[in-house]
Amino acid sequence: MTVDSSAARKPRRSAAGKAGTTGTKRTTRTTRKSTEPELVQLLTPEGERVKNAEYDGYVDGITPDELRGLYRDMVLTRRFDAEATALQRQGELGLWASLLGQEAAQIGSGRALRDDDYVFPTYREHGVAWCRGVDPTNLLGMFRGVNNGGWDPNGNNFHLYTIVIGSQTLHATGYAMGVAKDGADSAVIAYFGDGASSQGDVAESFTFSAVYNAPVVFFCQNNQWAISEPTEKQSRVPLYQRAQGFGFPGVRVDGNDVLACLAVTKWALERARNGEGPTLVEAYTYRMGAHTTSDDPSRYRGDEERLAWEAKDPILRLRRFLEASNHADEGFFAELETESEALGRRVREAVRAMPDPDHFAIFENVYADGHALVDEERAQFAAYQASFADAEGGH
Amino acid sequence: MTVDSSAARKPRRSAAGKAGTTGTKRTTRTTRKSTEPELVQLLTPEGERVKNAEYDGYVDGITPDELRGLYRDMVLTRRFDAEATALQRQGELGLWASLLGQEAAQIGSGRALRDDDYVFPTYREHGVAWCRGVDPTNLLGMFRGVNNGGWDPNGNNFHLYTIVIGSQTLHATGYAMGVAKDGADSAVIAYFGDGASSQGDVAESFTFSAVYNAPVVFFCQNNQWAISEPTEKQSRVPLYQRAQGFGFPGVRVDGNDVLACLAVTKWALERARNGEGPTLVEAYTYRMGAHTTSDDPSRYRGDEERLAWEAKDPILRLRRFLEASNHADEGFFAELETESEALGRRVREAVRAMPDPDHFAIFENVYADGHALVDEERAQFAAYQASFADAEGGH
Amino acid sequence: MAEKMALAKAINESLRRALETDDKVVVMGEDVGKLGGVFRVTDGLQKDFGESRVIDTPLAESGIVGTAIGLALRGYRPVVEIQFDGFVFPAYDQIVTQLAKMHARSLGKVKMPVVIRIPYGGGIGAVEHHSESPETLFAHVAGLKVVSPSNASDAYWMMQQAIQSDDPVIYFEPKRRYWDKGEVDPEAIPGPLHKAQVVREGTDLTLAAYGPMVKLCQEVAAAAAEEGKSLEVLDLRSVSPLDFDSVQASVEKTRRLVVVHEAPVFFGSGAEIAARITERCFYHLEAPVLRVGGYHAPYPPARLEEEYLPGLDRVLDAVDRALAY
Amino acid sequence: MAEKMALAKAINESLRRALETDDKVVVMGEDVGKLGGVFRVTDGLQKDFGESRVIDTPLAESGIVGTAIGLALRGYRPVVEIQFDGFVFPAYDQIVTQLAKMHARSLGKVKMPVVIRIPYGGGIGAVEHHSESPETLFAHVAGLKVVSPSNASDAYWMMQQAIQSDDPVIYFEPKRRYWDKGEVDPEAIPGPLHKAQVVREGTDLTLAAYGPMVKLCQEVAAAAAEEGKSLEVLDLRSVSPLDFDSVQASVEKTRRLVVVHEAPVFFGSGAEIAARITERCFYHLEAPVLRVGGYHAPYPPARLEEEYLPGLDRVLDAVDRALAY
Ligand SMILES: Cc1ncc(C[n+]2csc(CCOP(=O)(O)OP(=O)(O)O)c2C)c(N)n1
Ligand SMILES: Cc1ncc(C[n+]2csc(CCOP(=O)(O)OP(=O)(O)O)c2C)c(N)n1
Ligand SMILES: [Mg+2]
Ligand SMILES: [Mg+2]
Repeated sequence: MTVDSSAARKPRRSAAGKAGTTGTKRTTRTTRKSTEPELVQLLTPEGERVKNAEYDGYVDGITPDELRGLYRDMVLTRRFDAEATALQRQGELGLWASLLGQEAAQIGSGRALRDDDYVFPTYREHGVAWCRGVDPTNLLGMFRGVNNGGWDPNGNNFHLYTIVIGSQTLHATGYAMGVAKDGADSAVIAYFGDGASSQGDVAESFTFSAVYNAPVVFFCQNNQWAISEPTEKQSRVPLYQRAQGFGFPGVRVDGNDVLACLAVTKWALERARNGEGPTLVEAYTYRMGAHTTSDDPSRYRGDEERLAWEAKDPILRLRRFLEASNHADEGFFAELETESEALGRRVREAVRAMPDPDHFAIFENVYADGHALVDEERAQFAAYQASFADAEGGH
Repeated sequence: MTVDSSAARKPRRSAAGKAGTTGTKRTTRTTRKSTEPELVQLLTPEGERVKNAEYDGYVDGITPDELRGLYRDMVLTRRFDAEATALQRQGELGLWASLLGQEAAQIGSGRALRDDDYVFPTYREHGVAWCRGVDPTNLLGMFRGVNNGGWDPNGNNFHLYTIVIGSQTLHATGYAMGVAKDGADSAVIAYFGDGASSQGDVAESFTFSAVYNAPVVFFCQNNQWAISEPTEKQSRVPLYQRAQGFGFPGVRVDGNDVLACLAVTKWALERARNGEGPTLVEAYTYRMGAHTTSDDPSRYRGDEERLAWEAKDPILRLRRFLEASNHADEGFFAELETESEALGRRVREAVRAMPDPDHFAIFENVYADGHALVDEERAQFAAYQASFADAEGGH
Repeated sequence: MAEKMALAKAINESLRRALETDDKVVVMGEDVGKLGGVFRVTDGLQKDFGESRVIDTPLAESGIVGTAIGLALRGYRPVVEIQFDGFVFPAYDQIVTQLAKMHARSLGKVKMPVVIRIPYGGGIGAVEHHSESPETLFAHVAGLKVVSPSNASDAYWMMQQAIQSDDPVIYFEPKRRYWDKGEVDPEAIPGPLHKAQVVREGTDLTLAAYGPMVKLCQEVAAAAAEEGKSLEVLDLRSVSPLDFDSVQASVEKTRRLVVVHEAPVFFGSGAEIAARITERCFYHLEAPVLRVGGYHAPYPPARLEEEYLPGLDRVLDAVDRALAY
Repeated sequence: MAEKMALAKAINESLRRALETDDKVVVMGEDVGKLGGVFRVTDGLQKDFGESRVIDTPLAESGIVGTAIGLALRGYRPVVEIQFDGFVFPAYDQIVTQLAKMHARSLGKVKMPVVIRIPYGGGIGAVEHHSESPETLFAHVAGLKVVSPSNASDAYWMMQQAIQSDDPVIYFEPKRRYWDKGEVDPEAIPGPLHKAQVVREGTDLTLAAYGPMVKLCQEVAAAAAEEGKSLEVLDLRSVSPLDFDSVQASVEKTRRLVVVHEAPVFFGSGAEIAARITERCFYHLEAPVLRVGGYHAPYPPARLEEEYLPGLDRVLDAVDRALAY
């Protein structure tokens, strides 16, 4: 009974051991007053590279070029995000969910993916979208109110944003079951938040993925807050520990450390590809801004916390490393600044130029194969619209 | 962040330590081909009392009288259950869900409870109902089709049977939150099955109970099957491990060992009363019969398994112990046999005498405060019924 | 070559055909494998198509539907079984918010060819939650199609069509008719999935029903015929879309309409049919559209279901009332 | 002593009064504590009544409603907030299968005094899932009561009554009217919770609506008055039960009825009202009951909601059509 099915496979490396290690180390944590459990960190907030026997292998070969690439991704993502926030203030968007502070978690995990992998995001994965090559202006349609997600999920293997909390973890699991059925060695990654960890759907996705040994990585960005609720309202133990009771490993990574996020995600993806099933990654990070532009965090949290986290800023940290290791010079940063401004401009212009949808779009795509009532209502709507045209024409 | 809130309290004994120990031992299990993890056992299948430093204290003071009481409970429960199965075959019941094989899990846990504790059962907890003093014939109404659960939940602090899998674990959690609010030291116990462990509601009940540190015991009877599906279809690791990732201890107990079930449940209830929050108990047992009288287990499982489990029969085991320890003599067993037959007879007669509900019961209790439409429909129904009476009267 | 078979068997044969002809079709649900489902509708399928095509799932309906959505996104065509009507609600969120809206949300970029099979309705003496008729709760939701066959041939063909549809289809199986036999011709050319069918012609009044109530309406029509009343019986077959054209055509002829379903009358299908047909046939109707269905009460325990469910007398009573106008 | 306040504030005051007068009342939901809810409806309550009366819950709607049921079983009277209409579905199973049926299941032994507050409806330019009107999906379910206030005074009093009710009440809050001000007199004696109110008298046609559409109907009536048409406006206030008597009384006078709601017309409240009123007033109606509501399509993105939602012109158009009969 209840044999670990993953154990029946031949893991390339002892992922199981890793789970065990992590687990063993952590379980004692649930039982004593701990401040913060350990997390995988490869870059300190000061930008120093620290050794990690388990995960170094995943980033050892990284080139200065790639490092600068990660930096560039984070900077441009933040720039894009800031522009979107500004556009919301200007009334061009109805709402914006900023990723400020979560750039490393998103770029690190996003850059760990292969093209054939598939991403199931929440509504905040602008950085991951960036890594997938989704045109950032495409992300804005739903926040402007012109559509509910305008891109083709299969264009970049990046699913639509999912607003209802947790639902996408099951879609990711099902997709991963399909990948396994197809005999492909692609992997799937499902993003969700600390708040989402409480949803029944997320637990069910853990169960299904474990039972079917589906090649899926659950990437939880614990940004400490679910709107106004701190993570303690969702769990009294660290979230990465949730996985173990479902039969797969969980690991906590410094979510503000892009290298660590890259490494840990690569490890988890490798497990998926090797038939070792699901992994939970908890990226320990911080939502530096408001939940969305509608939110007022001053009602529920003080400044000290944000200030403490600003010292751990993901971008600053990599910059320090790049500078200290001479992997980037002033020219690089200056050029990036220019590129960044250009991106901001492009996004601004694209949003302003975004046309309102045609009224008849209401009736489009409700069904793939049509529906008599939709046809009837569309016709009535057309007649009704035409009656105004007539009335106006009459003048 | 994510400080273990239970650690902030003063546990009477180191429940935390227990969780830790169990957890530490088990985690390695998820990573190697294990056959079966250890379980808490106080009585071997052969009826030998084995020492257990952790749990002996909960049954040390048990008297021969109480031991015979447990035996009697199990025998009478099994007798009642057999009678119900027979009544179904005779057409007196529409359906019956037998607890055959699960007597120890139910009597052991049921007898651990205090009167002021509250029970949330599934549809199979006939043994627990027995311990609560619910008249067994009351359990039969819903299976006969005369009501959906005829007893007053507050009469014996035994909630109605819940058929939709998992739902009651949340009710138990909410009830326990209320107990804590009231400052009472009662505890709540929620029963569910191995299959139920997959339901999102059960995971949510783990989350809520942990976050609010609610005084609730989750008692999972892992009877190896959810209708035709073996437990591996629900989890690839032992179910008791599920708890740890939610921040509370889980323990596996020999579900066919009534003493062990009694001891472990007492421990868990004590934790609840002491403000240490929830505990998961997995009673490892076996559904010796069909899922319900509608089921045909020969389609999905062989006889060998059942035979193996028969050797571990919960009643036989305690009988061996009682006999070996001279705690019960022939007279006791003979008397019990007579009592048992009398119970069977009483149940049979009570069921046969159970009146069909009044037709107007359809409209009763839909609302506590009434509803205009129900009144209207009741009146129409009355007029319609009367029209037949008139028609008949006309002859 | 037509063959006589039970309605449940017709669905089984239809699933078998779909599994044979399209290797993207998968069947999934609780106990659908070795057991063949609690009603044996998937009997033998796992044996013949293997565990990766006919999948026993964990006991979690939201998980079943949610992963089916994911499989559909990967190009599969899942046919999901919900074991009983009353157990679909844990999956309701995934159905109405994800499954129903994904095609529109993606502006048509992704398709959701998912069939959700739900044995529904009462009349089998079951315990609570095993006899409900929740079709209203799906028909109101745009993006879903809702159908219910009344006989073996429709059960077979409508399942074929549901699986072929690129839209999610909630396929309500009239469980109390599972054992009713009828001719099934696997070489026939079926009519459109969402078209109603006149199953008995008549002139005085139209009885409209679907699923389990069609047979009852035929019995009612037969009984009424003995009293010299000519009732037309319409098998609606589809609840969303509803084939109002066929109802209208019939009502323009008979001028009277009674709608029968097991679901509660209040906010039931009969309401939508009455409202729309009254609008379409305002000058044709000699009587208000009458509805016969369940009461505004939870489905009662088995020994009361005969009183709760529409039966011959209650429908005849409504017919008489409609004819009395 | 009446005071003018916004509708949201009226609910806040009503909750405050309930928390003050009955220590079994608890308020629970996501972000209801420090934040005071995303609409500030629970603003200040946690501060004044503490974390054990005003409870921030984990992010899990089924858990929220399921534990509220447990609390009710323990004698509490939970008032649950669902953050937005589109997020109620994860709790749907607990609502329809447990909350709605517990009283009947227990033969009246246990009561379920649970209020579920749902800010609903569109018109605020929100993203997906934040503008839905799912009242049909609750009204069809026996055991639930469904209400929706249209103004501050009703918001205050109907919340008092909902909390006092021993039945579960789904309390739909017209979110786009949250900021509309009206007189609230905490010493008034309110009418019954489930009774409709004539908010404007008229003779030519009845407009029936609830929640956010009442104000629109009043505007329509004003516009129609300028064209010499006298419309009566009925604020239904309760969707289950529906006050058919009041609708009937009005229709017997005006002989024409148009029902307006934001929810899709197909299987919407208008269907039930049309069906039943047509039956009750068959010989009174000069025109079929017409319905104005959402289309059979997912609630559209914000820039299309004006076209999707019933507006002045669309309702006037229906009025004209009804009057043309
Ligand atoms: C089912 C559901 N309930 C409530 C909401 C409202 N809501 C939107 S985001 C959010 C908090 C999410 O927190 P978390 O999962 O930590 O993600 P984050 O926003 O921090 O990235 C809530 C409650 C929702 N979208 N879906
Ligand atoms: C939500 C829901 N889905 C499906 C069912 C049908 N069903 C009844 S019992 C059962 C198996 C339950 O297995 P388990 O939890 O192990 O309990 P056991 O019957 O073994 O005691 C199933 C699938 C149900 N009652 N509720
Ligand atoms: Mg968060
Ligand atoms: Mg079981």
